[in-house]
Amino acid sequence: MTLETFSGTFGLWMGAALTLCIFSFLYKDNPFYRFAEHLFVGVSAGYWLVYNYWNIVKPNLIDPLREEQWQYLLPLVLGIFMLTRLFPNVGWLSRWAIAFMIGSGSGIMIITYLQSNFLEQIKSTLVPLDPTGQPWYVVVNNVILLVGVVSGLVYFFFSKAHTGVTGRIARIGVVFLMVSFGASFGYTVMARISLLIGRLYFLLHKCVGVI
Amino acid sequence: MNFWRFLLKMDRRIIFVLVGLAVATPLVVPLNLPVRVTEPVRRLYRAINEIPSNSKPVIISVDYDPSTVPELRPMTLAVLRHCFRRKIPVIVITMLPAGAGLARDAMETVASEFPGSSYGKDFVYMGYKPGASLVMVGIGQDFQGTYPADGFGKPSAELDILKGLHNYDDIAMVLDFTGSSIYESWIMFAYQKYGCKVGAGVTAVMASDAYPYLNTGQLVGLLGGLSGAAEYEQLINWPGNATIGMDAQSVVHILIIVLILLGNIAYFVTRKKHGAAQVAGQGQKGSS
Amino acid sequence: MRRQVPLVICFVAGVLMLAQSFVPPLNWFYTNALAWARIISCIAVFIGLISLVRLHATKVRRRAADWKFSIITLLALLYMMLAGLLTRYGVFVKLHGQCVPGSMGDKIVTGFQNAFNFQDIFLNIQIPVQATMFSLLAFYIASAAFRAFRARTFEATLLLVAATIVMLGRVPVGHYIWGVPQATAWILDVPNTAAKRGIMIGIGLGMTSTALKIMLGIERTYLGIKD
Amino acid sequence: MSFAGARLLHISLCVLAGSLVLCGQALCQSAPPDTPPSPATDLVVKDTPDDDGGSVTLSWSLSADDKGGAKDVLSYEIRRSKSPDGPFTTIKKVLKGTSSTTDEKKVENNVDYYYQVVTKDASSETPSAVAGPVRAHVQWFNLGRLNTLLITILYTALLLYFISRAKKGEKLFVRRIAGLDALDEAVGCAPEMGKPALYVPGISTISDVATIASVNILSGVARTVADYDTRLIVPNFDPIVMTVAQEVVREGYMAAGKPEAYREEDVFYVTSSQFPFVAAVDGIMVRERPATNLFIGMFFAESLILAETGASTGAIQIAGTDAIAQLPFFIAACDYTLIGEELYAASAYLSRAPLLLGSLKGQDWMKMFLIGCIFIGLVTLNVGFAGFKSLFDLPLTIFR
Repeated sequence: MTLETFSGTFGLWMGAALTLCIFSFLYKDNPFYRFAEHLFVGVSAGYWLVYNYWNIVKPNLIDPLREEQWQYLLPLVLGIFMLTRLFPNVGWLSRWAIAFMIGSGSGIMIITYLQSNFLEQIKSTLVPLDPTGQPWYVVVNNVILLVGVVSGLVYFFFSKAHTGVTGRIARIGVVFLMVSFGASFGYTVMARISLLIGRLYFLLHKCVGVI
Repeated sequence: MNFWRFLLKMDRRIIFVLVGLAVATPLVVPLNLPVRVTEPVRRLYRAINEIPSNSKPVIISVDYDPSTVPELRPMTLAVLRHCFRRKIPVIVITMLPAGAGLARDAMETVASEFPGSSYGKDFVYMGYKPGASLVMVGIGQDFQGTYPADGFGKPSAELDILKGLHNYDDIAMVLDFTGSSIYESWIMFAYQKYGCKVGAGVTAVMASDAYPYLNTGQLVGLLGGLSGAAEYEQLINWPGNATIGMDAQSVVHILIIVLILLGNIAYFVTRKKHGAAQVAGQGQKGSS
Repeated sequence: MRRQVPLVICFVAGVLMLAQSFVPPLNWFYTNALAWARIISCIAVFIGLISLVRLHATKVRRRAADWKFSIITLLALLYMMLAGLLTRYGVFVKLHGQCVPGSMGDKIVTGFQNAFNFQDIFLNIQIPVQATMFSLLAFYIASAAFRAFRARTFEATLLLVAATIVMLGRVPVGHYIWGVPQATAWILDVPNTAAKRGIMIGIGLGMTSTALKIMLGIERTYLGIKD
Repeated sequence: MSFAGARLLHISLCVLAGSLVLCGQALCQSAPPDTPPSPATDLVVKDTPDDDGGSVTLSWSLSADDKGGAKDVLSYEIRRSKSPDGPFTTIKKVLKGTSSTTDEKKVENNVDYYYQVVTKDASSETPSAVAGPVRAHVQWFNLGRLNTLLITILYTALLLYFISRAKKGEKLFVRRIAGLDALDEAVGCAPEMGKPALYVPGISTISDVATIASVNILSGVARTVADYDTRLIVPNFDPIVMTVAQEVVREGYMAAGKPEAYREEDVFYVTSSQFPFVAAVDGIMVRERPATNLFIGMFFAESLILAETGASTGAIQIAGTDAIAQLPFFIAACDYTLIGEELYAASAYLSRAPLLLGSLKGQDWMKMFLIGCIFIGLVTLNVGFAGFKSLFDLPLTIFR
């Protein structure tokens, strides 16, 4: 057996064994699952660290600094501030780095979400309701769409009790929400079953050779 | 009535076993349930059916990685089988390093089903080449310059298929199977720049993004996910993994629906008997 | 220093980010700030690492429950770090240059490889375990459906009916039942779109309002400082 | 957004790489002499709008031999000069079939430039007429975003107005939010059963506003937990979120007057990949058997794995997320779910701080404004005036 086929076969069996370890969790927690879980956490944490180093820290920080692009000192300094967390008496410095990330994140979110979740959504809700020139069912669907959006918004009113008219409209909103959640749930089943088919195919075909 | 109460309190592990069996059984014992063919799939089938036999080859670009194998491998096999059966020469390539083994595997699987076919004449494997867009443009300029050797290191000049093959003009169609946006690059380069027909097979999630290209004619046809693959298998009358997969899908979907129905019957039957208060309710607007 | 400076940094960064989308000459801030944030996150992984090692080392030292498994985590971590950072980094960079985690898998034989190098461990442990964890959803989606979809109330009935119709409409069997494909398409296109849009607008408003409060320093719980 | 960015990068790299190859090819080929291709026509050059200068946009009509005629056009070469009479230097080359591009190669602002597009086939080339002069300018305002700016200003003003009214001591009403009412009760039952509470602050970064909303809720939860003298387990996906969570939980214990009860090892980092994190949290749920599980923040496909495992241990579960795709699963498997905006309202709801409540009122007014917009828009649209709708038409290019 050459080294390479050994590696391939061994890897296949290791993959199969670990697959079974994870599936065993469906029955109940057990040492096999614990083994796979702890191994998985260690491997992925190590992988993540290495990946970050080679794909982000080195090309985006170390290399530019070596080329004397000094603007990269700022993230380096903020990064080091972040690490001061490990030392209680200077740990407060880490808040500077955190504040930078939160502040810039908030700024970008405001613009992105006002555009994509606000303006864009209003625009696409402005649909023609005029029955001339289009089939009746399109108009009916447009009206339903409109009722759904508006009642959904009313459901999210916080400063008004859900009583009286508001309550009734909000209740229509809930109807739409529930139908939507049910539909999304049903729609996703197929994608999840595909994943299981993939795993069973791996076990039955590649490892056992049944199929 | 004990059955209904048992059902309500049923250990969920029984459901797990049922789901496992519902998926595994059709994999081992295929049911070959019929599927209804949709238009995008039929279009791709027709386009491949119109390619004359024993003339221009098609390029099959296998651009998926292990995470999307369950959805994309069956459609790749189905299309490959169609090509092999119609004696359309096939050039298999991949744009992903992770796709190399998978592309070869798909090609060899189908080739072994057609004992009359021979490597170099009916199909070739050109392997992985980095820089997807460079390769796509390169094929338009000079195929053999882009691929001086096949995926096993054999010089391209020695391969029958590639004799007289210069660029996209000598290629009948490009077919891309991918879980990423590589098919858009194929459209951009092979179709837009060089006028070569492009067909694609993508995951079910991505299919809705790809439909617009179908309407504009930038894609000749489209396979979406496992169901697209199953439809194609139906068209070529060769039930394979997708049909089996769809069998499993059907069985599990029906199983879940039956479970929901039984659960509700049990709920109403026991409630009538013991009164509503007995049933453990949950808080959330009663919706949980 | 400890309270005011972070609030000022947060405000300035937020305002610059807002401004850059209206004032083209400030665009540089957008590109740079994203890159900087990524770098800071990467450096911060070190803190996570210390936390992880400390947690498991403590378990081992105290002989807490499952301490033997903690040794596995520590060894796996150490091995991946050594394999990835020290020994075979050349191969690693070559293979992983443009890949994202989870998307790679097939083996490329570049000269000598042993069964336990970085890439193989990723392939033979990370990939199958990841795929299997993900596939657990197939079981859980069934058990959740069974437990949750009971016609207890009007709303719950809607949830249940919509889910059942769409599930039927997704599989070939459903295509042979009159009305199911049409009903599925209608539910997904009309009420589903309407509800999603309502939720999206709400999220847009809630998120931007929270973001504004953060920038203005009204919302500062994250600093861990109470006034 | 990162995905979209990567895709954009991918496509632009493709175009770049493609044009490079083609150019190289075009230069190397030496076919027999043929008739020169017909020139590109109608060359228009203008300053690229809404940018910070340093860029000129060119557009032209394709050569008659590109896709028609002799079909032998390979590429177009863009040439530039500071004088209409030349000399012209080559700036870039683009593939055949391309009829517009931008010149960003060391374009000085406020300097006159002249341009020429040269149509090339295998062996010969034909220049177009010279176009220009054109000057690149810095635009100090991106006009394409005017409507976004207006909305931002309007919204900020509304929020600030209601916050200031709240500051003056006005009583503000907030409706019941069942999920948040249940929070105290849920956390409170953990100590009664002698079991810990579990809090998962999502699997996103600190830059995600949903994570911060989660941290705000965590702060309140920590306080309640400390009151009851019980353990609060907080596994983290992101190291920075972990440091913030540690601060917040410690602060919560201090506020409850029990700083000594805080255990830093209970707020810990697991790993930054999705499924290993889930595997570990699943493990915690079945081993520590928390009486209360709170999943609040940004979640992806793992939502159902977490919630179903939690349900099997019999814990009370409350979820809250703005990940629309995960809401159905949390709704199905948890006792209470904070839907979208409710997650963001939680901070105000729980703390009852007037400043925060004021902003909730602002949000509601914005919704009213929006409903109004929809109705006005519908009326104007349906009487045949589309102008109002076009107010919402946006060049969203940067954020796509």
